[in-house]
Amino acid sequence: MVVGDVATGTELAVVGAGPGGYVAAIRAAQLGVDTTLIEKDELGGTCLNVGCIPSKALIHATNVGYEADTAEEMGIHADVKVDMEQMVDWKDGVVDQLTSGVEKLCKANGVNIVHGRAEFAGENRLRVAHGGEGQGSETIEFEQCVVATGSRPIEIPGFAYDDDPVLDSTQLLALEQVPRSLVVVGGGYIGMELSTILAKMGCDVTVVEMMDDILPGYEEDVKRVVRKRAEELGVDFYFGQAAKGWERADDAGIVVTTENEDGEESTFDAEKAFVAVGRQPVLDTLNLDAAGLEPNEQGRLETDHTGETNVDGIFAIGDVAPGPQLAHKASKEGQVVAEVVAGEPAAMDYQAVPAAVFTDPEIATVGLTQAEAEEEGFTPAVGKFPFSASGRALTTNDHEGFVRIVADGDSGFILGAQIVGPEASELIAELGLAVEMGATLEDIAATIHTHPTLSEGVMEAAEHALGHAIHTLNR
Amino acid sequence: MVVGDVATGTELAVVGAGPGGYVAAIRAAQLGVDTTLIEKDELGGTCLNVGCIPSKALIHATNVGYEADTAEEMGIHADVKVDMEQMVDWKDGVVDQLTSGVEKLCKANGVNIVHGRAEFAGENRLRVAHGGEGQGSETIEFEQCVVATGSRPIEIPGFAYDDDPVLDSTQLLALEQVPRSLVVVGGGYIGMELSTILAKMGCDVTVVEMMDDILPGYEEDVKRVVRKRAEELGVDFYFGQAAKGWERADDAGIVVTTENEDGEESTFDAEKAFVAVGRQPVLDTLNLDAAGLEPNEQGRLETDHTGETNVDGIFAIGDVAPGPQLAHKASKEGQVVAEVVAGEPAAMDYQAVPAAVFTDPEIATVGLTQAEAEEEGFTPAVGKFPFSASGRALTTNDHEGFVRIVADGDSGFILGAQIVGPEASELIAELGLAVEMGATLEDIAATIHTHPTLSEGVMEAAEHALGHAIHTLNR
Amino acid sequence: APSSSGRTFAPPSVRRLARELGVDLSTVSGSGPSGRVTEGDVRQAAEGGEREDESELTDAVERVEEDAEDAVERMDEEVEAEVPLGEQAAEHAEREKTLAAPATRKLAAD
Ligand SMILES: Cc1cc2nc3c(=O)[nH]c(=O)nc-3n(C[C@H](O)[C@H](O)[C@H](O)COP(=O)(O)OP(=O)(O)OC[C@H]3O[C@@H](n4cnc5c(N)ncnc54)[C@H](O)[C@@H]3O)c2cc1C
Ligand SMILES: Cc1cc2nc3c(=O)[nH]c(=O)nc-3n(C[C@H](O)[C@H](O)[C@H](O)COP(=O)(O)OP(=O)(O)OC[C@H]3O[C@@H](n4cnc5c(N)ncnc54)[C@H](O)[C@@H]3O)c2cc1C
Repeated sequence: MVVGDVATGTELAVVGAGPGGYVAAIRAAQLGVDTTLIEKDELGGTCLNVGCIPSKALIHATNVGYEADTAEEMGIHADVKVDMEQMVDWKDGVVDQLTSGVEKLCKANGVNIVHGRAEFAGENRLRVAHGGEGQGSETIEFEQCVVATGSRPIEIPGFAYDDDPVLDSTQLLALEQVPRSLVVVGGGYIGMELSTILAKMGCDVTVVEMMDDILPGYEEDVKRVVRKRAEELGVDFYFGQAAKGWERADDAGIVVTTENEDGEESTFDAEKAFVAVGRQPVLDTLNLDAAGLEPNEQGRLETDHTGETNVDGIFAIGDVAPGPQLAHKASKEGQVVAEVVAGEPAAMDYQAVPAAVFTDPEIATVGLTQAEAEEEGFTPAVGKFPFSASGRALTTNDHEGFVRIVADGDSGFILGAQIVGPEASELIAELGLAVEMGATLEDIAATIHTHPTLSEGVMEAAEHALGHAIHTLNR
Repeated sequence: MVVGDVATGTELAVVGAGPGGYVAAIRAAQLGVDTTLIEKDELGGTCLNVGCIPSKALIHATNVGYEADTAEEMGIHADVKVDMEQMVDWKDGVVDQLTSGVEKLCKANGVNIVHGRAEFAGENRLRVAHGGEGQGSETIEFEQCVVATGSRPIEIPGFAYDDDPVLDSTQLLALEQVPRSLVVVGGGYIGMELSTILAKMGCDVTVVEMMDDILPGYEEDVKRVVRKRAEELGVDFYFGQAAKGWERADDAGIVVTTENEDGEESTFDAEKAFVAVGRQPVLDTLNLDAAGLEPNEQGRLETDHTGETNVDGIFAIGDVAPGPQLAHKASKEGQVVAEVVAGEPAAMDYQAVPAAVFTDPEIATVGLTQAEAEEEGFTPAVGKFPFSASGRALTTNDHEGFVRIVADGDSGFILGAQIVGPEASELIAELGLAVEMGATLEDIAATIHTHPTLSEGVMEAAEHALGHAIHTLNR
Repeated sequence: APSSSGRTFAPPSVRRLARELGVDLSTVSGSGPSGRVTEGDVRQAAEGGEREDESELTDAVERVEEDAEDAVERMDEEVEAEVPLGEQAAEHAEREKTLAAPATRKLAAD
């Protein structure tokens, strides 16, 4: 590599090493593209370091304790103590293992990793400021570039994350002690996932949400199952409440003030506040102008079906691109743009992006809901199977929720599915494949499913849509 | 109904209400066939009463306690006590709920249930002896008949199940106290599932097996994962040992004697012995002669692709028919014969019967292994993904095992899969659909899988077979 | 062909093949169950002709026959192959014929 005025050259520069960027880089390198991956923090991005992985680690560990603690009925008598510091240490170990794994994979595939913060210095040029003192900077000239700089938590007025008792998700996932009480601002999936485990750890959780329900975008009967379980865990919900501000109270706690539509204020006492009102794309630090790029109204970079922006040879993927802010969507886009860059006939032609919420119970969805199918002009056939009729669910003493399959009534093609219940996040995989394959209700119904498993519920829901379920009544 | 000399008539008589028989009866009734279901014991058969369901209930409950007890690393400190009596009571409740559910489903679909023991009294006639004193008997004349009488544990010479310390699986699943120590005769799936949980409950388990390994039929690398975990749990294995007999010891325990190939004897002390050497079809009590039926050498009734025996209008399904002795295979056959009886163009045309073993970790397989694919003339492409590279598996601190996919190297069609690891029994569902659909490696690789889930491992294994896995090295 | 809603139903591998061969999927009429577009439909469309309404099964059989021919050719070249390739191809044929989705097999049975 040459330093100084002369720029380093690379065929492909990938900015950001989250699940979008590192996957794009690995795939491109596999296809023989000379690839440079630039990351200002840790490899793995939000997802591995402060998102999907740490949250799921804490959720799992908490559940192991909670389930044993509440299993008297099954003959399990457990006296459970949670050592949050130890749990967080373990979680950090899991994260380290995965991020160092990503580094090894990048290297083994021949990806050139550059540590530093990148910004555009032209249509074919990035300037990278290396981290650490006196590390200087370098210029990287690229033929093509992938912007994969991800997102950060949105801050709302009156709640600055650098104030100690106000936490964003990153800070919450690093707490070394369970707070006595917590006000959670926002009932989206991140707020709900973390509220649920804090409540299980004994924290007194209050969720204040501006909308009139949790989990916007999910259907009422799906949400109800999760909301009910959360309430049983002691979570209090206040809807139609916009958070306005907070101040310290006498007892070292805080008081959070909210306002409803009519301008009436309410106050909530707690030890800390956790704000989870969404995430915004990270594009402001990239000097986009220099490359001729401009974010759209949602602050994202518009892309075509190959992931390319309006500037030739510059692609955008993951949380900075349109679409759901999900790790697997970022990774898929990463693979597609890598193949496009390598000259393969790839495109974003997937039918559906599945999504999971790791609440108790889990939610997982893929493709269309019944209402969406109707909007698209289908006459949907819908089949449902409640886990209360599942032998496997009964043997795990966890049988709330259901599998619902939405298909085209004429052709039988599976259009989508909604699952709320145990292992929903794993069960959705079969339905994701079904949607992509153009499988029909009959294909799923005719496929033998192992007994006793929760996945039999998928088969039963398909049979129900066809009018011949065995383990539920067909009406 | 008419009693006395005149026989009751029915279009379809189903003998045995296990997962084969009750499913056949419900489906036939749904299709408008006048159906009578005859059962001598409880509805639900082996599976619901003393098989799949009770075993999985105890496995789950035990795991809840065991996982919490061994989660210090994750910051969970639990002091766990198992109340086996309470666990068995709870399990009995689950069974009751399911069997009464089956009764409701039968009735709601219009199935006529007859309680009693049936035997053939001609080609179109059954005699049913009602249970209980003075209940008499009745004759049922049928147009078509389904034999679904299932199986019972094989007894080996020297180990009679009515001797107190010698248990079959039914007796083991009803124990109200964890034995101090147990000799398990047989390392098949039932022996291994139950050995594992007893070891977790603190019982000192010794498995003696005539063959040279556990779980006949599974591949070496699959078995190794389970055997290793069992050994870590303290299970001792002795292979090449045929059980010969037992006698009482001084200390209220017993001594089991085994013999190896060379005729050398060994002895094993324990509180009880559990014999799990396989199950034999129940056909001897049916007076098959009267209908012109005869079991084959394996003691089963041969059937054609519609499930029909060599006697017109008499079908056999489930454990009395050829093929794997599995509940879902029985149910599938039940559905098919019901449709055939109703005049539909149904047939046993499935590509593969998945199977799961609920050991720690679980095993699940579907379709062909690599060796089987080679035998069938394919040049297989094989992809593997170890759970140690799965983010989701790491977040659950349970990352032993792998997903393996076997495909046709030329066309990419998925031929089979072997999974050993967490949730294997659920993960296999997607691959079962893939095998049935004629999906290719590329179809699975191109389907977006939710992050972070174990099911991503299925996608990665497909990518690995294609030579472009992201999270493992492609070699 | 697209459904009433404008969607085309085809497995990912078939969609990719369409891109590779420059075929616009929305103009291809599917011969699979309920009109699912198959690999054969796309290849046919690429060769110019609109595909007749054949079943996916016929398709698989065609492919298999091609395979078998290939195999025979290969066999001519490698006479000393340990496993007779013709036999292999025949087994392939058997398998491929049945490598049709449950709904397809049902169609075939009807
Ligand atoms: C608590 C939490 C839980 C979540 N759970 C899930 C879940 O269960 N499932 C799921 O699918 N999604 C989940 N998400 C969302 C998921 O993390 C994101 O959708 C995903 O990380 C987006 O990937 P990305 O590659 O687009 O960006 P990111 O993962 O955000 O990575 C972007 C990377 O770019 C780097 N970067 C930014 N600017 C520059 C620059 N100028 N120069 C160099 N590097 C730069 C950043 O440091 C970062 O490493 C969760 C998020 C949070 C916060
Ligand atoms: C401990 C254990 C665990 C198991 N776990 C699993 C598992 O996880 N997954 C799985 O797929 N399989 C499992 N099995 C196997 C599964 O239980 C059997 O394959 C399944 O029950 C077979 O179903 P069937 O309908 O053929 O027969 P059965 O379930 O055996 O039912 C036959 C019924 O017929 C009745 N009957 C018999 N003779 C007569 C007569 N003359 N008149 C009237 N009624 C009669 C019997 O009383 C019985 O109810 C397990 C078995 C055991 C023992």
